[in-house]
Order: sequence, then structure tokens, then C-alpha cells
Amino acid sequence: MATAAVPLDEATHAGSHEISFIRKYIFSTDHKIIGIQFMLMSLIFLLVGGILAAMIRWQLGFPNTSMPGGGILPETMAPGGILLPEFYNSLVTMHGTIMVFFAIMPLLVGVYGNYLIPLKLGAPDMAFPRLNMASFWVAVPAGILMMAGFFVEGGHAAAGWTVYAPLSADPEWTGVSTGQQLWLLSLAVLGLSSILGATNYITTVVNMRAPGMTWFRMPLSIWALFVTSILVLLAIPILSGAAIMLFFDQTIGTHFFDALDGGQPLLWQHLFWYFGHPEVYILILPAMGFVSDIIANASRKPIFGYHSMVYAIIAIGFLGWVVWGHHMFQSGMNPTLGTTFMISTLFIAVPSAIKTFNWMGTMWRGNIRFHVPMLHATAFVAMFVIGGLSGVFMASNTFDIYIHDTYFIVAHIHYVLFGGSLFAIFGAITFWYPKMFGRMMNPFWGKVHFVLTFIFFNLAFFPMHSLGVAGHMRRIYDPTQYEFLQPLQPVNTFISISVFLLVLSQLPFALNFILSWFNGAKAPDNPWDDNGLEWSVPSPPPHGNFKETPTVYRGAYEFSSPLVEEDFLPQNKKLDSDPEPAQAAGH
Amino acid sequence: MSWILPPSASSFAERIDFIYYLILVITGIAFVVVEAGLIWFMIKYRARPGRKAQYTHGNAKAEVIWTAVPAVTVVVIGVLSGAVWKDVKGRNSVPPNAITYGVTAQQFEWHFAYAGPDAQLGTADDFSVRNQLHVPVNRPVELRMSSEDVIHSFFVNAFRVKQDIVPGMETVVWFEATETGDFQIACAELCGLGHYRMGATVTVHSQEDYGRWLDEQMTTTALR
Amino acid sequence: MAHAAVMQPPPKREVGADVYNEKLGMWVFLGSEVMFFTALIGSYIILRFGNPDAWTAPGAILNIPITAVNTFLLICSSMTMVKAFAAAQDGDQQRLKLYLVATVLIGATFVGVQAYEYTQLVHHGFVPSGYLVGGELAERAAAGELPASVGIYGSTFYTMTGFHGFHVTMGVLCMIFVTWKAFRGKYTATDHRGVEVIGLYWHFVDLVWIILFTIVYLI
Amino acid sequence: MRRLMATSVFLVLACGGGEGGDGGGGGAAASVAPLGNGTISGVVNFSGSVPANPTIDMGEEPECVEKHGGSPIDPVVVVNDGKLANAFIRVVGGLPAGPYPMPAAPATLNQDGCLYQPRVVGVMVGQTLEIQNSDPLLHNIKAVPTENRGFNISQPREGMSTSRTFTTPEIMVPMECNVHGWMNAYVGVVEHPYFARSGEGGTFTIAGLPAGTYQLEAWHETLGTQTGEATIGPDGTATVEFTFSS
Repeated sequence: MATAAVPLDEATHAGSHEISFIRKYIFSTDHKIIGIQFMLMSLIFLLVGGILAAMIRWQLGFPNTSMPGGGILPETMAPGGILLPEFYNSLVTMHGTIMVFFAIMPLLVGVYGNYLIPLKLGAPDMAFPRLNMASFWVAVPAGILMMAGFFVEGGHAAAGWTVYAPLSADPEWTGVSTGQQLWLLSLAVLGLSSILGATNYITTVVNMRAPGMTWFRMPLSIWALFVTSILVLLAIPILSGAAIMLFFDQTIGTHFFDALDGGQPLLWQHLFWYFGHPEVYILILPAMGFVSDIIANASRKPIFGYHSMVYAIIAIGFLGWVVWGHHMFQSGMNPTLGTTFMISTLFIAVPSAIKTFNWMGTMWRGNIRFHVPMLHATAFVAMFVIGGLSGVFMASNTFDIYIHDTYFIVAHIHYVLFGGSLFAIFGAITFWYPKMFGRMMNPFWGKVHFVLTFIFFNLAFFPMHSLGVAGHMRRIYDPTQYEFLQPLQPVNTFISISVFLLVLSQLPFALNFILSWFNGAKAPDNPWDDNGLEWSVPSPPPHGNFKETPTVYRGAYEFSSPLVEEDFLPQNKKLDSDPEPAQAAGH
Repeated sequence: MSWILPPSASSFAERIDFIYYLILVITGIAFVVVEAGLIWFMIKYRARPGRKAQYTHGNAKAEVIWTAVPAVTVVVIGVLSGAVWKDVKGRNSVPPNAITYGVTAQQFEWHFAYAGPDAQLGTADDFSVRNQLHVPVNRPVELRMSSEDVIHSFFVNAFRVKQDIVPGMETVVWFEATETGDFQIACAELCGLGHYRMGATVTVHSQEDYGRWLDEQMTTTALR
Repeated sequence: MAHAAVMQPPPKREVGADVYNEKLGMWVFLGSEVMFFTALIGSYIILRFGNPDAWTAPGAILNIPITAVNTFLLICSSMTMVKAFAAAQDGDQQRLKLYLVATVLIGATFVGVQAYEYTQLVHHGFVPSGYLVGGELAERAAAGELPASVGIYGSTFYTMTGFHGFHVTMGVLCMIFVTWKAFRGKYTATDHRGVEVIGLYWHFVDLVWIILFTIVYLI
Repeated sequence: MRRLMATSVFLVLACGGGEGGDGGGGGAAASVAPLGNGTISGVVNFSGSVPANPTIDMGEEPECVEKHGGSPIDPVVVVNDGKLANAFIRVVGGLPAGPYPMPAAPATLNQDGCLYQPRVVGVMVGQTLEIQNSDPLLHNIKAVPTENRGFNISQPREGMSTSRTFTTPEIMVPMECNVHGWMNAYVGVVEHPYFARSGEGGTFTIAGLPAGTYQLEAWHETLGTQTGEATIGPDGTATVEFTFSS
């Protein structure tokens, strides 16, 4: 660090001095590079998670047949290419784990928390750039530890991504020991990364806003990331604590979750879901924020009900802490608590409805441009509605008796996490790609990718509702073992084929992403005619972001304002009628 | 692809199914309204040259409506649902005239314990049958369940019954079968590599058949 | 960093929390720490209520006098930390260095005493899984003097105090870094952020210990 | 074995305790020459009244019931004409120092008719145990050792075969199937190849030993252990007899 004796001005302004390749692209402290690093890492994990999903679906669609290409897997996973039940359980576990912790969460929080917060707030970088770098380089070993589990004796963790104790606590029940321990270590390490990141984001949002960027002028994406960071900050340590206890149960013989020696298996579920439900909102709130930005931009209209959108984000963040018991209605928990948790859970429908209707209100009487980000954002709204409404079925503790642990919940979570979060991520990637890489993505292939993904996503996951309604349990290696599930097998096969096509549909996206990086059309500073501060700087922005700290005169959604000729009005554009921000003070 | 629940065969199944169809109708309406509105807006307000969007920041009245309507709706769902929950799973929901059976779940088997000639569970003359539960029709049945190893879940599709079985505690569930015949029991909580095969059968007998079956079992048990 | 002593005028910003970044960051981070210890302490409470028989009377296994002395030491270190901060505010370099060194030493002593306590407990046969087979305590349990099984007692005791000890150790390491910087004259009367920030962490760890000492040793 | 933090040393190879009838400790391995060519043969007797074996309710697995002609019995104590089968006999004293030759063939443990065949099997440390499934349904094989690293694997289809080895001598490693709670087998892991299982006629042979006096131990899953002694003379043979009683 002693070498960094560069005056602040130079250090924060790009191009004015040379830094080595390694400092610039590998161990960079620039929030934009770190965001791109997170993006590359989590897109790779997204691919891995997708391949795992395809393998799961092979077994379900074509049970007891040899999987194409499965011959390369070792005997302990798939002798003769036919998956073993214990490997199937590992696949189910790892698909969930990788998608939640190593793909969606870093894509939303790691990538865009890093990339957007300083740019959209008019800050030169994060409050703690080196801590930011540490947060990425702590996440990398976590990912390596997680992948290492596939190669150890006994196989990878096989107790589900919720790792319910005691199944996960004692190798005797699964035959998995090292794999489960690596899983727990990896999440504890990843937790440290997330906490460092969240500390940074919160500090930056509170302290680093440009003059005039008052709380209620912040874009909704930043509001969402801010509330998400608070959830990460407070929820992840619960998981870390629980994971450490489970790790000790596995290794040094403690008895936290061991009913035979004074421990309590349900304690794991309480800890896990006390973390886990805020986690669910960690996975959707930023998506809602991005979609709000994109819909307002594409509709050329101010966001409908900005304040209630902010309060809805805060309300969802708060409700996230008081609903964890709805995962445990049938767990043997006190039934009276069940009703309490049902009521609190049902009330999440209220802020969700507010958001949905406000998005529609934003489109109402707009002048909607259907660029690729908007296609994904619209799909987000349409799919999130399905995911949200299917959530009402499970929120009812009574009907949950029937659909708990069935494919209904599988359909629900995929409508929220894929139909919701992932469509929003595709929207965000295509929306901010020009800013991140200085090139436009190809809109034609973007539309091809969108249409294919939208069709096959629905063909894959919508039928799962009906499987759930028929009572199809989840995490079942071979559904044909049950007579009452045998008539449903054609549906399973149909879903599997749709999933394979869904995975293949990502090919245009991957190619578009990679090729545009090198060959895409040069991106202008503000390709979407947006108001955010990030569009006032070059694409990609230089180190230090802003030549001089911008001053903010209005919120981020002043589209089609009667004050100006064009249909957008950037946050930092001073009109004669704008007073200088009163609050701006030198601190 | 069907939104119709499979045939049911227990006393409270219809009440649970009613909640389902109620929510299905409510969410169905919401689904149609929102998705149709979305498509309509997409078409009607697509960008056309020379047109400018309406500059508005919201409408307090509209927002109050779409806050209040969902709030009231979920309260209704909650109240109706809670009432059924209380009778199916609530603290004192087991009917007093229920016959009690013991259930022991373990990787990957079910053991059902029946009271012996003294009609008392937990005494020396109990007998146990692997993977077979035999119950009389139209009579409440109470299951006192425990697990030998990990968490399992007792699930009978046709009875709309599901209850986790947690090691170290006794969980209780009850049902009253309304039709005779064989129904499948499944484990609904991932319990290891044999989870997918942890099935069993519940046979619902007519009252007379049940008595006959019970006598038969007690004779063979006594012989052993 | 060599010229860090030359303060740059802070850029104009919208008013946030009205504290500088490092201090705000530490407060935020401590929020996370609170939740971490909440998970451990909450689990402890649930487990203890669920199985009260696995706990002994206070002092039957644990050595309360030595831990009480240790608690007193840690409280003293908070005092020296306060003194160090006051010295930094006054720009009194000598007292700053003196009190920082004192804090480091007392903190290290705390960790050392805890390590000693652990070795004694293991020696007597109290380990994270409960009694050590064939240990002295296992024999006393067999004789009926102690609970038959203290598995969950051992689990919670070692995990909670162990993680606190880990936090103290981390604190001591950071404190050594701050002390090293103090010896190089990096803290002035106007800018002594490092001292204040590490002080916040130190007081937090101290506070957690007082809670742990109460619920693990005394109740 | 719970929470055995066994380091991941995993291993290898072959062996041959008791295949089929009267098993003998197997042939010669390439690397280590046989120590001798003497043979101990013996018989395991049973005195007293033979305890009744439990019947198994296999109703859920018709394929298996069929293999047993309709009335499966759990063969815990198998006595034919006063001779006890499924005892595990091994040399416990008198052996020269190793290394010992590795049996050429792997030992096998077959799952057939929802029972283990054989119920008792011996392997030398490092010798392969081949676990086979002859039933058209799922079995899982859970080894619950105290000294070795345990495993829990599945064989969902007929004709599958999985190989495992053990690193440490252990009498006996219990094997169980959790899908069929009645299925039990015992694997004797011995540091040398001088072990055998008594066959249906209660007889066994241990071959490949040099002349000398040996202490032997016979183990049975419910009847405990018995010790015996045998001296291989110049003619290269010795006999020994064990008697278990109920």
C-alpha cells in the first residue's frame, strides 16, 4: 500500500496515471471493476447451476435411463450414465445452493450494488474501496470451496439447500461428511464477503451522496439495494452462526441439533429460516428496484407513486423478519404460532400489490419503448404476479398442509427467482451493459433470447403448479415409484424437455454477451435517454467516475417533464428555476 | 395440467379444498386483471412518434384503493383459513373418540404400532406392522409419531394430511377416513438417499373388516 | 499512504449520518456482529430451556473465580481504551501510546487466561461434546454428583466463549496495528479515526463478554 | 463411527473370505509369496436348543418374497445337524510377521431376495469388497464401522456392483439396508488373509499357512466368540473345533 502515494485528485481521476494490469483488473479497488468481476463469477455459477438443473430434470423426465454424456461422470455419481439417488440429492442441494448464493445473490447485490451505488449517487467510489476488493476476493475462495465438494469422497452435500438437521448434522444419515463440511465452510466464508459488502454499501449510501441527492431523490434501484444491504447485514450473520454450529456438530462432536443429546433439530429450521426469509427478499428487492428504473425509462413517465414504492420496499424488508415460520407450518412447531405467521405472511401481499399496480400505473398513458431491457422488465412484472399469487396458496397454513414440500412450492420459487429475479437480472444486464462495457448488446439476438426464454420458462415451470396440486412431492429421485404419481409422468417429461430448451435458449445471450464485449457498436454516454447520474459520464466511466462531483436537482424519474423539450430531464441538469441544494455541506 | 384437486377421502378434506378453490378464484381474478391490464397497456401505450407520455407522479386515490383491496382480501383469506387450521391442526383438535396409533419413522421405513387386546397403546401387548397402517372408516384416527433418525414427513395425498416427524419430539396428527380402500403414504421431507421410496399403505376397512383384521393380527402376534 | 497525514478537504456531499465513513462503517458492522451473537445467545437460551438438566449449578464445572478476574481485566481494558481515546483527542502522544500498549497487553492476557481455562477444563474432562470418556468429570457424573450428560452444555459453552475469544483475538491484532501506527505518530488531535474505530469494536466485545459471563457462568 | 473424522484415505483391493459354501482364505497375490501351504480345517458345532429365527414381513417387496417361496425367514442362527453356519473364524495368534499375501479375488456381498448373501464375509485390509444387487429394486448399503470410514451408498437397479475397501482391521463391520430394515450383514476386516466363514455344514478351511501353532477365534453375531488352537504339523494339516451354545 505504501506505493499508492498518489494525491487524491489523481488517484480518483482516470487515465491520469498508469497502474499495473494486476492492480487495475485483478486486485482492483475500483467499484466498477469489482462489479464486473462479480458478474463474470456469478454468470459462470449461473451456468453451473443451470447444468445441474438439466441433470435433475433428466432423471425426473427419463428416470433410470442413461443420461447423454453421463458416462463421463464417475461411478459414485452415475454408473453407466444413470444417476444414483445420493448423487441426485447432491444435485438438488447444489442447484439450490449455487443458484441462491453464488448466482442470483451476487448478480443482484454483488454486481449492481457495486456498480450502481457510487455511480447513481454521484460518488467517486465506495466508502471503503479496499474493503470492497476484499469482499470479492473472499467470495472467490468460497466458490472454490463450494465446487471442491463435488470431488471429495462421500460426494457433495445431499441434505437439500436448506440442510435440515439432523440429516445434515451426522454423516451416518447421508454418507456425506467432507462435502457437507465444505458446504458449511464455504457459506461461512461467503457470509463474511456479504457482510463486508453490505457494510460498504450502507456506509456509501448514507454518507457518499452527491449534493442534492436527498433520500427521496434516490432512484428506486438504490433504495432497494440499500434496504437489501440492511437485510444482508442483519440476516447473513444468523446463517453464519447456524452454519458454524452445524459445522461443529459435524466435526468436533457438539450436539446443537442432535436430539439424542439435548440438541434441537427444529432450532436449525428456526435459525435457517430466520435468515432465510430475509434472504428471499434479498433475492427480489434489488430486482424490483432495477425493474422500476427500467419501466420508468421505457415508459418515458415518472414512476407512479414514488413514495409508496419506497415505503413498500421498506415494508417488505421489515415484514421479511416476521414471517419465517411460514416455512415451518407442518414442522411440528406450535400450531398457534402457525396462525400468527400466516397473518404476517399474507400481509406481504399488500406491499407486493402496491408495487405491481404502481408499475402498471407507470406504463399507463406512457409512450413505451420496447427495448430489450423493457421486455425483460415487463416479463418480470408478469411473472412476479404469478409467483406472488401462488405464494398466497402457501401462506394459508391450511392449504399448506397439502402443498407443503410439493412441486407447488418448486413452481412458486422458480416464478419468483427465475421469472422474477432472473428476468430482472437479464433486464439489468442489457440495460447497463453499454455503461459497463462501452458497447451495445445486439438487440436482435437480445429479443431472440428473450422470446425463447420467456416461452420455455413458462412451459417448464407453469405445469409444476399442477404437479403440486396433484400432490407430487419435491426432491423425489424417481416419481414412478408411487402409483399416484405415475399418471403425472408425461408432465414430468414435458417439463424436462422444456428445461433443456430453456437452458439452450441461454446460448444466444451468452454469445451476445461475449461477442458484444469485443464487437458491439460503440455505446454513447446515454443510450437510453435516462436521467440517472451514471448516464452523465462516459461509457465506460473512468476511474473515479465523475470529473467533478455532480449536483443533483431532482429525482431520477423526470421523464416527459413539461419543463423541457425532450422527454427526459437528467438529475444533474440545472434549469433556471432550480435552486442550489440547501443541505449540501462540507462533510 | 389440471387445477382440480385429486379425489379426497377424509372428513376435513373438503374444508381444506374449499380454501384452495377460494384462493384459486381470488388469485385467478387478480391474475387475469393484472396480466390483461399489462398486455392492454403494452399495446395501447406502445411508443409512437410525436407522442409524449403523460407527466404524472401518481394518484393517491388509486393507490389507496389498491392498497386497501388486497389488505381486506388477505384478512378474509386469513380468517377463513385460520378457522380450518384450528380444527385440523390446532392444539386440541384431535377428537376425543379417536383411536390412537403409534408411528415410528426411520430411514426408510414406517412402523405402525397398534394397541393389543388391552386397547391401550404403549403397553407390552402392542404389536407393530411394517409399512402398513390399517384403520376403520368413519372414525377419527390419532397418530402419535416419532422418528428414529432424521426428519420425515407423513403425507397422505387423499386425506390432505401432512405432518413432519422430528427426532426427539412426538408430533401428533389426526384424520378421519371417509372411504374404504388402500391409500398411499409418502414421506414428504427429504430424508436421505432412499427418500423417494419411503412409501407405505394405509388401508381403510369397514368397521367389521377392521375388527376382523385386528383379531387376526392379535392371534398371529400371540402365536409368535 | 505515506502522505496520508496531509488531509485532503473532504468533497462536498449531501449530509448523511454526520459521522465520518470509518466510524459509520464500524457501527454498521457492529450491527452485523450483534446479529451473530444473537444467533448464538438465542440458540443457547432455547437449548437451555429445552433441556435444563444438562446444565450444572454455577461453578460446578466452570471455574468462576478465575473468569471473574478475567472479566475484571477486560473491563479494565475498556477503561484504558477510553483513556487512550482521550489522550488521542488531547494530542498527547505519550499517554496514547501508553494506554494503547496497556490495552493490547490486557487483551492478550484475557485471551491467555481463556486458553488456560480451556486446557484446565479439558484436563478435567469437559470438552465440546460433553464429558471426556474416562475423564475426572465423567467419573463424578457416573457417581451421580453431576448431570448424566452435559453434551449440549459443552457445545454451547465452547462455541459461545470460543467465538468471543476469537473476536478478542481479532481485536488485539487490530489494536496492535493501531498501536504501531500510534508509535509512528499517525494520530493527531484532529485526526485519530483509527483509535476511535477500534475503540468502538473493543467496547462492543467487552459488552458481549459481560452478557456471556452472566448467562454462561453465573446463571 | 458417528462423526469419525476419518481422513480421506481410501483404498484398494481385494480379498476373499467366504464365497459360497465353505470359504477359505484365498489364493496368492503377485507381490507377496504365500507364507506356506499348510491348512487348518475345522467345524463349528452348536449345542442346545436352536433359537427360532424371526419371519420377515416382506409384503411390500413381492419380487423378493417370490425368491423365498413365499415365507422369508431371517437366518440369524443357521444350524444344520448341530453344525453352525455363518461363524467367522480367523487366526489371532501365532502368525509370523507380515506382509501377508493378498487374496487374488475380491470378496463379494450380494443382495438377493432382500437378504445379504452371504450374511458374513471376510476381507483383508485393502482387499476389494464387491457389493452386488440381484434384486430389481433399491437397496442402500450402509456400513457402520467404528474403526474404518463408514459409507452409505445406493444401488437402485438390478445388476449393479460397487467396490469398497477397508483400511483398518475391525471385527465386525455391520452392514445394513435402510430400505429393508431386516437386512443385516457383517464384514470381518482382518490384517491378514487367514480367515474363513463356516458354511452350511459348519465347516471351514484356512489355507496357505506355514507349520506352527495358531490361536483362532470364532465369532457369531448373536452367540458371541469362542477361541481355539491348532497346530500345523509336518503333514501340513491341522484341525480345530468350536462349540457355541444357546
